[in-house]
Amino acid sequence: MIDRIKKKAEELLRTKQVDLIIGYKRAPDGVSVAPVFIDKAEETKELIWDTYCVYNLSNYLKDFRGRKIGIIAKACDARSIIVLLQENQLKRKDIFIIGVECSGIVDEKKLLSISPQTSELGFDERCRSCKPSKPPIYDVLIVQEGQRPQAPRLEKDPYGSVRKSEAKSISEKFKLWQEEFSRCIRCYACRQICPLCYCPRCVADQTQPSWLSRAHSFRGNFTWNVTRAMHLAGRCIDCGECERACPVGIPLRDINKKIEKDVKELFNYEAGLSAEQKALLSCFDKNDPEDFIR
Amino acid sequence: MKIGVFVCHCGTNIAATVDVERVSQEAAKEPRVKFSTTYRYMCSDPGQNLIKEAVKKHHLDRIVIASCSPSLHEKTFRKCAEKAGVNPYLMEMANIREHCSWVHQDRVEATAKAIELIRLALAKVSRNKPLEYLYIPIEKKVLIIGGGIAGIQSAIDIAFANYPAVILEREPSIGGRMARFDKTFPTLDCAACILTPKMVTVSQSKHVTMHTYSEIEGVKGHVGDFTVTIRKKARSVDINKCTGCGACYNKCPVRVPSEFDMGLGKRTAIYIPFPQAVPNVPVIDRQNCLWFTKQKCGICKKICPFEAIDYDMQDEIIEEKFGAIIVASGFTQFNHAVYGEYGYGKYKDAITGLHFERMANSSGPTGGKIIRPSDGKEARDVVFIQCVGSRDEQKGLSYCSRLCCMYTAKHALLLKEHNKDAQAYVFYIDIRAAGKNYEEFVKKVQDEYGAVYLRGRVSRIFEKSGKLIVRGADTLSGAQIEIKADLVVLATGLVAQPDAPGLARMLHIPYDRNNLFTEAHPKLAPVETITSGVFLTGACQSPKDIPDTVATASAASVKALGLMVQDRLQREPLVAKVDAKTCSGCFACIQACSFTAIEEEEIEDKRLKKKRLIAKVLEGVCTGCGNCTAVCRMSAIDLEGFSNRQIMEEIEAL
Amino acid sequence: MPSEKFFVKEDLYNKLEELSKEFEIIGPRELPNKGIFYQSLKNTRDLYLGEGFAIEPIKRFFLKPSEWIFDERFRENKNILEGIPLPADKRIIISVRPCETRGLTLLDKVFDSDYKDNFYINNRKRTIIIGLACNKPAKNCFCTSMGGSPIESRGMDVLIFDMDRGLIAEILTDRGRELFASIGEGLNEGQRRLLKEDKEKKKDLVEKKLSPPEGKELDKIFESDYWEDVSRPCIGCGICTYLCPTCHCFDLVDERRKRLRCYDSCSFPDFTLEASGVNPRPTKKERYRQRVFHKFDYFKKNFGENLCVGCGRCIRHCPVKIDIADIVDKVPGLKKE
Amino acid sequence: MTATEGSPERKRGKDKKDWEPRIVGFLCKWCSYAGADLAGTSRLQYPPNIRIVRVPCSGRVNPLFVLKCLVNGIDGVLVSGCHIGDCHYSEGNFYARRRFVILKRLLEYLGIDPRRFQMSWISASEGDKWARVVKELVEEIKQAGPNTEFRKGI
Repeated sequence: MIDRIKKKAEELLRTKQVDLIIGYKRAPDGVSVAPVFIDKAEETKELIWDTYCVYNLSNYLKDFRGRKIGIIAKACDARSIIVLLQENQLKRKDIFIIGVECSGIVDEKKLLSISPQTSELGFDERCRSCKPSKPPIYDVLIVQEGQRPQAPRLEKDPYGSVRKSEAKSISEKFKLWQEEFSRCIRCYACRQICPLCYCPRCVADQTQPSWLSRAHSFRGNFTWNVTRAMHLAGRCIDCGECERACPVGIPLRDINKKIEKDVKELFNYEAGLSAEQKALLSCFDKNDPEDFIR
Repeated sequence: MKIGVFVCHCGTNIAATVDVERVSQEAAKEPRVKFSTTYRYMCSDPGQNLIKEAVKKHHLDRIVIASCSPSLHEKTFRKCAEKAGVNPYLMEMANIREHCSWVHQDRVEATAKAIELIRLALAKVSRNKPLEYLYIPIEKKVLIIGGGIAGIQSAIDIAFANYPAVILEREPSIGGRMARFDKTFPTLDCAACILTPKMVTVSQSKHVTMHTYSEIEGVKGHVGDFTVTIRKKARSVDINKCTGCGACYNKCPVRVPSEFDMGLGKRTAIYIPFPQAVPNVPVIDRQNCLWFTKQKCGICKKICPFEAIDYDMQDEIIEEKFGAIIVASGFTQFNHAVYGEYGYGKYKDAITGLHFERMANSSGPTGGKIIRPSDGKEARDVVFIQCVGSRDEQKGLSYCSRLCCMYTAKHALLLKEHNKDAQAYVFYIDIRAAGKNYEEFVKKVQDEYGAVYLRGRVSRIFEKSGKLIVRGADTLSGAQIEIKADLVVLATGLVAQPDAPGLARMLHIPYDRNNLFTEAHPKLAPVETITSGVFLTGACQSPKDIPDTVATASAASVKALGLMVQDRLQREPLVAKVDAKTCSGCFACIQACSFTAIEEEEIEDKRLKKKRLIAKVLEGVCTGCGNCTAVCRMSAIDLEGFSNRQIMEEIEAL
Repeated sequence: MPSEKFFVKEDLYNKLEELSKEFEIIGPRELPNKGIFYQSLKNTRDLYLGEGFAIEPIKRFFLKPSEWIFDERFRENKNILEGIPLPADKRIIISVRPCETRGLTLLDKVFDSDYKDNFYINNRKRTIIIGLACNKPAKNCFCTSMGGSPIESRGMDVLIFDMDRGLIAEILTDRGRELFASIGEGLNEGQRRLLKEDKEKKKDLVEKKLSPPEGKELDKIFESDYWEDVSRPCIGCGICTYLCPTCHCFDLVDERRKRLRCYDSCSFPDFTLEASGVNPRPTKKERYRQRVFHKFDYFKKNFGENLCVGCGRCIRHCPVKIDIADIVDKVPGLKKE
Repeated sequence: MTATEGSPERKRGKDKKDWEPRIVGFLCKWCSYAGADLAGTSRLQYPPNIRIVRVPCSGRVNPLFVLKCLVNGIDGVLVSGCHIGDCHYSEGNFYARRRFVILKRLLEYLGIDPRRFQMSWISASEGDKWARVVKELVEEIKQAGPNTEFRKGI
């Protein structure tokens, strides 16, 4: 697979179809993977592809607006590209998507044992609720050859854990999230790693008005985390990057999943499947639920 | 910042429950407040003078008025501020009457709340920005949707003021419902006699253009500058060549039921709906014309001396600009098929009021004879049933259609006039005859024309030996009544046109659950809509008789002319604004704007040194609803007057 | 001068239990699947004494992520500024890694030198720090290249060594001596030898090396494209700075009529955004370069040391694997040994 | 009565005993605000716990407004607009309905008592409904208790 990726990348740069390739390379630690930006055909040798390629590289597309970019994209990454197209953040003609067939990526945190209580190594949780292994959008698709590696076992109910949490009592839920949010250090890594957090100036940084408290307190942290989640409603494609980036282990995917589930159940809406669909909150249906309204 | 707080007693309305003096003292202690006082009636001239003098004396630059609801006096105090030399948008009101003194009795609590409400207003006003009125140019032309009496009257009024009017009518002729009526209550003028001259006036006016046999396809823009797309349906007859000689329809071999005559008479495939049609130009009914159905015949084309017949004519789409729109799209009849007990459709001799009108008309299909459609014999005993559909929430309409009582009385009278031996029976719930000479008219019908009025509902109608047996109750005498009727006439209610909601959406005007268009205010703005530049007249808004319709038509015309005579239009500057630096160009706002008031704009981004697309608000189109601001994740779009800073400041002050 | 004491973990727990009446006991605690976090310990047995590193260093207890620095009140038509009272309660932070306290000694140079920061100084004064020498430095640790080591004790009151059979505490200050007066016993000869051996062994445990640039070497490549290349993967989050034991930049914001001081990061675009709209560090290149220069150039010029303790947190937690040591090591044109 | 010092904590009952809920209502100016006006004109009595922020349309209400209220310790938040179909701007309340069902569910998921954030449709003619909704709201929020969690810490 990697040879074909390299070949394609090399060809794209050589024939000047793209100015830059965004891909994966080995990190200095020799195990994990880092993003790489290649503009010379001969440097495509550096590219790699394996189950450590956790990044959603589409996050970098905003840095290169107006240039022709080749990007390596897994299924989840491609879905965020669709949302970016939907929201006019990209021009389709400016990007060349090298879609890669993916059979799950590793849970990097456990693997690199940042948390010493390492449980069994394995796939990232998010891959267990992701069905498609092929990106929904690509210009060229690099499929796996030979025997397919073992894919992660799919969850029967992708929202099982959400349902479980929903069933808890209000005070239990509150206590749980109070603890989680209390660790938030407001580094905004969740925002910065998110391909869909492309706002030129995030509300969190605005001061006129000051939408949310800068204080590293439950008050400020709660507001930030709810704001982030609300702003991804109907947009999040569950690439899980926010949770991976979070240094203090806040289960951000759980919040995203909760909204994803509601949006699907209430409005039959799924993000990142078509660049033509309207933004969830910029449209409505006459029959939207209103049993919660007096 | 120097804020002045003015607390109104409103006589005792506020002062009885709220300790206004204390409120004023507390307000004076708030940050930035330089002056605070109370007065008996702040909205009165002396009250306003007090404000003006205080502004001058204390150099106030912002004003908070603690009084009644802004819905009532916001405009008053904005003007007052302006006269005092303070930007009108640097004034905020604290509603300490409707939201405080009137809804609370405890003086301590109400006073405390009033202080907080002022604190809220202070917070908001501290973030207000001076705003300047917006001015927009006006296209000096009025569109009138509908060519019934409402539309005709509007066109005449506008033309009289020497402004161009365009009537859009989907039928081949103007005239509408009124053209079908025989006589009009209570004066018994012949409808045609009073309508036809108006139709002629319209057709001869150099200021009026008519698009008959045309439909509205779309409306863009805003007051002063509407762009309307009109589909001129293919008439198959060249309106410029036709002289209305009638040769074509006299020779046409096809006979189909006439819509104008409610199916009681026949018309040809090339036809004019009625003799006085304006324009007097036939139209080919392509569904029934032999040329179009079987590619045969072609007689009309051969016979027309002016070569006006054009079988190949296509629909034409035109775009025209207007400064104002008058909606006069009228009504239709309630479909009473839901009342199985009245036997409509089952029994040929159960008809509606409009059928009766056509029969009573001497130039109508029966030549003025009231007959039984089943056998053509003259009807003697006729039962009129009122409130068919009206005032029946279960099966029909919640409202009263207002004119059925009167037209039924008129029918009872006409019946007697057409046939001395006839007898009218009227089943009614209540008689509503509120109008000049209306009650007298009904009385006359009962007393002089011998119409029998029975208060009660009809329970069943069935056929027996050629007659319709009408069973009902007379609730006044308590007797069960059974009448052997020759004819039953149902006074069906008035309902909105089936496509009214579509039109409303095009025009961005609201409509109620009966699909009737909603006026801006039921009392004080009865012909205006919330979309400025769009006015209502006639029965598209609510059931109206001819005098009311004509009155609202003239009212709507005056409103439209009020716009026409202005050089430019002043608008409240409470519109959305985009901060170019913050906008990402995701255009969530464009998708969420119900008024297409936002468009894409290319700017040079100095920071990125690149061109990029961002959102731009068309100030003239924006209605200031603020929906865009709430879907904007980066808060790049904000609403003047209700800005994020203002609202957040209010929240922080709570 | 320093004296040593030997005791077992149980003794320590009991001692902490006793001290918790007088002091707030803060120490690392392992949260399953989340990592290790310093917390105020209700139960002293929650104390983590393993090999892992806390995600956040103890910086947060001295230079707080956010704190009110004054209060504005409005009385009788006047704005009045009121100071925020300084907390006086005493604290013990235990099981602190040498690099973290090394970080404090660097912060002291900023907040307790010419400029005296009362909030910081008060926090320093009211806190006793008990360190824990590293038995197993992490892959990304490079403290020995930054003048520290797994047994570095600067800034501590006591340093504990986790030996197989128990703990040995090296008492470094009077405060520490007082605290540990009634626990354990002095070392015997064998134990003393063991400790010496252990210290020797630990010094060499750190594998990652970095030779920081000397003198004006960095200045020469200020304008180099190198910075653009190395900063490309940077996503501009605040992890590296917020988790750094030495980064100390803060922002002042007014909220709810009070003034708040909170962490800020040179990696945020808004960090240098001026009121005029001009941003002297408009791109990631300038921002990342600033980080490197502040640590290995400016601070050294001002205070004679690198503003880095080699704890490896910024590398460990960087979501895109930016390795500052690697970047500094590979600065073009540096002479290599 | 009120102290006038600038601290936002002013006037909050120190004891739970004399605690009265503080409720914020975001009311569209065409329907709900006018409905509240009508309640006044009709002299309908209701508890004084609600403060109204006047907005042009329920569609104007940014979820962040609601969030800000809650974290500022407001005990209950109400967003109220025109009934579906009555919106002055024809569609604003449709958007509001969609956006706030998501927020409401999310807040509940995160452990915020669902009684603290509510929505209602109140028309300009429903003064009685306004008074009733306020009464009910005050009762419910009283049961939910004071919203103090966010006041802890900084």
